[in-house]
Amino acid sequence: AKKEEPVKTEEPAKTEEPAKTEEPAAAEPVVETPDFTVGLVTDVGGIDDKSFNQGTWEGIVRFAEDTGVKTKYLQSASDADYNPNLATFSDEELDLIVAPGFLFADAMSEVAGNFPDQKYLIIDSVVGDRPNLVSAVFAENEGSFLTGVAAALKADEAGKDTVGFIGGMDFDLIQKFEAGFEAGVAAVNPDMKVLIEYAGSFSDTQIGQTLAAKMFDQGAYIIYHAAGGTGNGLIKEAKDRRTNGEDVWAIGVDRDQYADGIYDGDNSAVLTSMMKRVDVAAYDVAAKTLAGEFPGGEVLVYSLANDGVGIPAENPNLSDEIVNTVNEYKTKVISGEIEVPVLPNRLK
Amino acid sequence: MNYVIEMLNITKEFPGIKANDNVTLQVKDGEIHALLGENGAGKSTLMSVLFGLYQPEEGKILIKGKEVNVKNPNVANEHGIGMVHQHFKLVHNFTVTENIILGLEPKKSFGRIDIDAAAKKVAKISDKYGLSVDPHAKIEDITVGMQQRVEILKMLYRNAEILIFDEPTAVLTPQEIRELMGIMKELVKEGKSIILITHKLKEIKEVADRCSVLRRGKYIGTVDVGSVSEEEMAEMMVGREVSFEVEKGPANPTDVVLKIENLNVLDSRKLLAVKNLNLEVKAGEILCIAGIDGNGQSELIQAITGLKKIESGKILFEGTNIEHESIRNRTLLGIGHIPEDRHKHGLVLDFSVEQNFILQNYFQEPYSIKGIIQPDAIRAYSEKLIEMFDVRSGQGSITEARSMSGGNQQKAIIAREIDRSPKLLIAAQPTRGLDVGAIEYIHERLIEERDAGKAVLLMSLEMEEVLNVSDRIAVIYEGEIVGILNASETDENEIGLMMSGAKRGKV
Amino acid sequence: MEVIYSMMTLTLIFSTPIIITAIGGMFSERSGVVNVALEGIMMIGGFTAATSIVFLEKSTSFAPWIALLFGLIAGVLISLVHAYISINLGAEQVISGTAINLLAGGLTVYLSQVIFHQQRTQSFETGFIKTTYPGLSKIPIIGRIFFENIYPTVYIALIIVIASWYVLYKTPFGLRLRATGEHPQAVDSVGISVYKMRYIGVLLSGALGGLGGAIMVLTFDTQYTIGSIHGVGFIALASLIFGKWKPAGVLGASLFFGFSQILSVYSTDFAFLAKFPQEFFKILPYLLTIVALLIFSGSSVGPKAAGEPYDKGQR
Amino acid sequence: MKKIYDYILDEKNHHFIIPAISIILGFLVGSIIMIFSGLNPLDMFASIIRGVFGITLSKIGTGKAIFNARYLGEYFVFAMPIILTGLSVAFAFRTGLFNIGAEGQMIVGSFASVVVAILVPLPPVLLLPLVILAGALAGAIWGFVPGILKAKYNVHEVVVTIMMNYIALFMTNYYLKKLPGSTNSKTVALVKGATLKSDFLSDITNHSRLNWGFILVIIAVFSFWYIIEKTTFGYELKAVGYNPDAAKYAGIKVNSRAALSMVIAGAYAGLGGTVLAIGTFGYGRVLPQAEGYGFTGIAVALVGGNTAAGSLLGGLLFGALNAAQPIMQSSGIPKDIAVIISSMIILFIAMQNGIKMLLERLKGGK
Ligand SMILES: Nc1ncnc2c1ncn2[C@@H]1O[C@H](COP(=O)(O)OP(=O)(O)OP(=O)(O)O)[C@@H](O)[C@H]1O
Ligand SMILES: Nc1ncnc2c1ncn2[C@@H]1O[C@H](COP(=O)(O)OP(=O)(O)OP(=O)(O)O)[C@@H](O)[C@H]1O
Ligand SMILES: [Mg+2]
Ligand SMILES: [Mg+2]
Repeated sequence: AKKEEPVKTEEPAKTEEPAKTEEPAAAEPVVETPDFTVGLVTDVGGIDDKSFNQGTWEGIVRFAEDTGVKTKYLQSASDADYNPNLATFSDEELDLIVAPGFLFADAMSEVAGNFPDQKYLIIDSVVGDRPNLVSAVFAENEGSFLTGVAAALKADEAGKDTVGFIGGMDFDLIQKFEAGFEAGVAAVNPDMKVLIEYAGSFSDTQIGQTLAAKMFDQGAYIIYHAAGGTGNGLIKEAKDRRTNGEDVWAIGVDRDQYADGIYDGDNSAVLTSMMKRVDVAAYDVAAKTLAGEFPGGEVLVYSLANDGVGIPAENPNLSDEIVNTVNEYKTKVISGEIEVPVLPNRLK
Repeated sequence: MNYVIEMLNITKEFPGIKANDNVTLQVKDGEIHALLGENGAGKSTLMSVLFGLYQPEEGKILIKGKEVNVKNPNVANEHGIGMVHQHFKLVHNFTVTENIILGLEPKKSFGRIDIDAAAKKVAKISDKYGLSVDPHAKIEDITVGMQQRVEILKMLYRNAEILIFDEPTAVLTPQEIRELMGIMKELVKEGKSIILITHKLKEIKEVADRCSVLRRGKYIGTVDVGSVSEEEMAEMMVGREVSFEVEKGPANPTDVVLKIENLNVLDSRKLLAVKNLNLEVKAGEILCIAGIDGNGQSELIQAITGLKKIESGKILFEGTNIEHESIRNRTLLGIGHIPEDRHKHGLVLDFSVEQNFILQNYFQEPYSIKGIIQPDAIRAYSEKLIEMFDVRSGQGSITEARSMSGGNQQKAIIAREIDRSPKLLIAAQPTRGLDVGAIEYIHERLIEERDAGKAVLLMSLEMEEVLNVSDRIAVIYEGEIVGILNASETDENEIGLMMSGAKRGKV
Repeated sequence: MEVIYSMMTLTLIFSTPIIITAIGGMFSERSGVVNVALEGIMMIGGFTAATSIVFLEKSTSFAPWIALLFGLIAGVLISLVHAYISINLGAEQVISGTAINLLAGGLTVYLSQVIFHQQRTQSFETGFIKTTYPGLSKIPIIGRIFFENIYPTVYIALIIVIASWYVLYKTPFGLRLRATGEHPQAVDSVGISVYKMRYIGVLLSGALGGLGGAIMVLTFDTQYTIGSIHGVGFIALASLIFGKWKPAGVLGASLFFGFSQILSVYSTDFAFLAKFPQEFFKILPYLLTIVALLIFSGSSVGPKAAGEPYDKGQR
Repeated sequence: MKKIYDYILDEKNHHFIIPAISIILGFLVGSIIMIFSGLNPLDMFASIIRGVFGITLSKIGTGKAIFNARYLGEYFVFAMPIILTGLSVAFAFRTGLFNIGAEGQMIVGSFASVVVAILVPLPPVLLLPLVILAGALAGAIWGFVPGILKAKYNVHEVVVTIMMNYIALFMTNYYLKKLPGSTNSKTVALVKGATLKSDFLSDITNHSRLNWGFILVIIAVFSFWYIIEKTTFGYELKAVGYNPDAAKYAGIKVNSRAALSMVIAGAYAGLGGTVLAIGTFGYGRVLPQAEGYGFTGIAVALVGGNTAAGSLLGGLLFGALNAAQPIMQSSGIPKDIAVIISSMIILFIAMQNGIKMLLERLKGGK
């Protein structure tokens, strides 16, 4: 892991103790502490879920470290908690209330309506018509396009003709990952086969591993997952196979999953990852809010253009050549020369 | 003298009862020693003490002349005592051999059970005593008689020298009983000693050398079987002391209320418990089914009340066949039932007294109206019954039945059944386990019912009760009525002989 | 054909934790103690194994094996609770088991937070690695199924099945255990302690359940989470019943349930299966168990005394 | 003092004392675990007080509003479904059956309510009752299956209900996704008329999700009490539960009563699903896994001594633990301590023979 982490996932202990972060004044000598608190309501995953809850929290914590504001979070024990947790923060009149995940859409809309004076940010979903609510969404298809390009280039290099995709559940958000990946692969090598599978769960590592084993057996050289915890099974399978000298790869999602793929000391079975910078979104909106420029009612799109999605800066398993080519494609997507679809081929 | 077992001055108390009161039992080497006594006389308790299941308050046990503290069954086993329990302790889906070797398994390489060697040994022992048991048969596939032989083999396999049989014939067919007797004789020939618990005089006469008699926990005496008659033994068992005569006038029997024709009923082991039984009970009389426990009387009553399905035959109640009527309908037609086991069937112990009073008619007005329970009506009814039948309890109507004494629990059941004024009142062992006062009271109520023109069917194991309360006595033996006697024209000896199958009378 | 081999191997891998846990449940129920706590025991085992390997993997290459051992021990410890409550206190065994299932979920996540400051254990790197055994994998058919890309834990499961069959049907202990579940009074009357036999039965279920959970986490996952076991303990319970409380039956049922899940993964590859939704395959084990219970209901399978507290005085 | 002591030792009061002792011991064990992991149990109790009443103890004296009615509203929202699953488990217990299937009955109840609300074109006045009825009916059907298998074929209800839980989960997920307008995670929002939502209740509780479901809960609690205590049918159920042999002797159809009691138990749980679906949420949810309402229901019933009022109190107790969870987590207490405490309470109730023995010994020692 000789690479710079974009976010400090390696030191969870620091972020896990909200008691500490609630009193930044004591921890850091900030001269002028603004009276400003950002609150995060997580879903059942919690702030250490290695996924968007954690990412969002990290963005908020980084913002607090930079500015000296206060942070708070509430973890939901079930989806029935979303609404009361958001309302709890609203009662407390926090300055910005953040929630990640489209599952929050209904609760967010309702609570934002009940507390018109509070400011809210929802990540991953568009909730319209609320002047006190910002929606941040991501061009997952664009980021996935780059991983598709990288996968196809790597496969070409190794003389392989098949790659694969494992989705968690088959709905529009995940289909964007699928569509982008497919398009990226096709952009490099239209003849390359892309196997598509859905696990039907975001937490079933057993099925994840089995699907991965099946696809590798069917000739997939690289498998990209957008399946949360289910993806652990893929990474495990790729590690096992690589340990045995088989040449296969996994591509991570949401964060840089390089570290999760480490086997045999320094090697990682994770080729690259599609990073979705929910931390950036949380940070940005918090900064704007602090500055009095809360973009109420807007839908902020995080894409390749503003580095909201993309692959990690460091990709030890990709050659410079491939990284350069990927970057060329990135420029083309940003410039609009390439338009990345949101619908996978099978649904067109 | 050469005694293998000496139980000297044994006293064993249970709460409220001295099950064994200064009992002495001496068993000679190589004899078959019968232990005779009525139900509840203390036979099983005495054997449980010998086998280490109970510790006596007083007295000592000598085995082959040495005093021994039999702390538990393992100690008994070590001293060569084996017991065939009344309820077999066999695992049904195991083979004969597996059951026999359980706990004493012979082993071969790799910790395996040497089942073949065991089976051979079992077969050998079986041959030696002429038991003809197939070592590889499964228990569930063999007859009860064969199962009993497996229990015997189990003792022999453990080299038991002193064998206890607790009522071994209660569950056997006559042929099986005959075979068992033969086996016992064979066993003593081989040098074993046997203690045989039974009520059946015929059996004692056939196999036993000596016989010790218990009555109400007390030791009565030991006799040489060869030198006494069955009548004499019956007299010892029942005793003469007893009997405050119950005040009752002559019966006035009128119409036949219950008529049973060729009834056959199976028991839980699918054996015929009631065989081709015919019986009539008339209004205005108390007919008593007398017999030793396990001769089909329970099944007969369960068949009449609908708790058990019948195999064939007819049960006519006031002329109509009620074979297919539900329990509820039989109750409504006018059958009252004081059940044999008051805790199992008679009461809901977690209910209060008043809730138990309405167990048979809770769904009828005034206790329920349109499906709604009427607490006031129930309370009033309960107060009435408590008053009328003198049911005593801590808090009256709201007392939990569980907390009442046995006698008052029984009174509550009797109150419930009698107050419904049934045309036929079935009372199964209504005084079991009760004190003298309660017994007297219950007897009076039964006679009152009779005098009010009801038919009363009494089932009792108590000789005095049989003689004092009933008008006619139907003696049941092995599921058949072996004689019907007029209570005023018979005596304990005659009944005792019939009950133990030694005599048959007019039916 | 390739596909079939892969499917077979994956079925073995998938079924491994089910087999081991169900065999554990078999020992408990054969002794007369109903054990619906298998799920919870697996969770405790899985958590313990994951935690131990995190701390051990840097210092020894035997870490996965030591972690399995710890998982097994943890399973034994938690099953002690069930044993005490069920055997000594004569409690309703299903209530005790249910409470343990609930407790396991809370305890493992709580301890994760105390130890790792997150709601799951830290990730581990090693776990078990799928291996291909060069010589053996060349054996026709068998080699492809049993020796290619397979976890060594699969062999543990198969050994446990054979060993448990041996123990149950060939040794004095097995005879006594089976007798205890059928007719404890008979066992007591020949001087064997019913309590002792039941303790052994329940603790064995704890050991094997803990092992099953540990294997599950160390083969499929990279850390323990609240979702790591996700109902496999209940599938094991189903296998136990479907397999008629017999080692070979349990093996068959577990493989069948495992295979039904593999089929769901491969369903897209077979035209005749593609019609069925994923949910169909998930429902299958549970539905079949009810059907099996219905079919068995006439005949008496299953230990007769299971679920009944042993009361010395009762005859 | 002596009086209290005697009261505790009196066997008559055990039905009440044993749950009370179990609850105390459960919290005690939880507190000890917290202390051993370096946490202050008092923080947990503060979280519970805040979660239930919205009273923030640390705000006392700061001049800020101490009480917030919304918490109270949300607390009831938490408590309502588990009171209903608690009633479900308790009702079955009354006839001697162990209903582990409240979870599944609840899931199908939710499902049926949502399906009717979405597919049946009726004006609200007619639709809402139908939606509620559908939930109760679906739960009842789900309870009928183990009930009839038990009654007719003597198949053990515990295993069947566990299996039925999983079947309910996967089956309803499949069909929910098939409803018009559903995504893979939820259905369309139900029309307001088909839900229990209430602006009035929400307003008086400071925008909580409190809804008319509480009326259903009250009706359920009352009906439980009424059926068991007041009706002839309830008398029969109790007789069967306490002593099936005596019930048979009294001419009660034991098997049919057992099956019926599972049906009614299922209806309560189904109603719990209805309250959750059309009260708390207002749309149908595709569940990734079971949510544990049924298992909490077991705890509720056990604590409540399988009575109506007891289940109500038990539901309020475990509802408090639920409501406190997010607050605990955010003040650095792992929310799972609540789960540990709940399970310890069940374990202690399971150990009641031990507790009884202990009380006997105390009595003897006196
Ligand atoms: N464990 C016990 N606790 C209390 N009382 C008991 C117990 N066992 C037996 N008794 C009582 O002790 C007395 C003697 O019983 P015991 O079983 O020895 O009689 P028995 O002669 O074997 O009778 P049976 O012919 O019915 O078997 C009876 O009144 C019985 O109710
Ligand atoms: N704990 C007890 N309390 C009250 N009565 C009891 C108790 N145990 C047994 N009895 C009664 O004592 C009588 C005889 O009991 P006992 O145990 O001797 O039975 P048994 O039929 O002789 O059995 P076995 O020969 O198998 O020991 C029965 O009427 C029984 O109901
Ligand atoms: Mg007897
Ligand atoms: Mg006896």
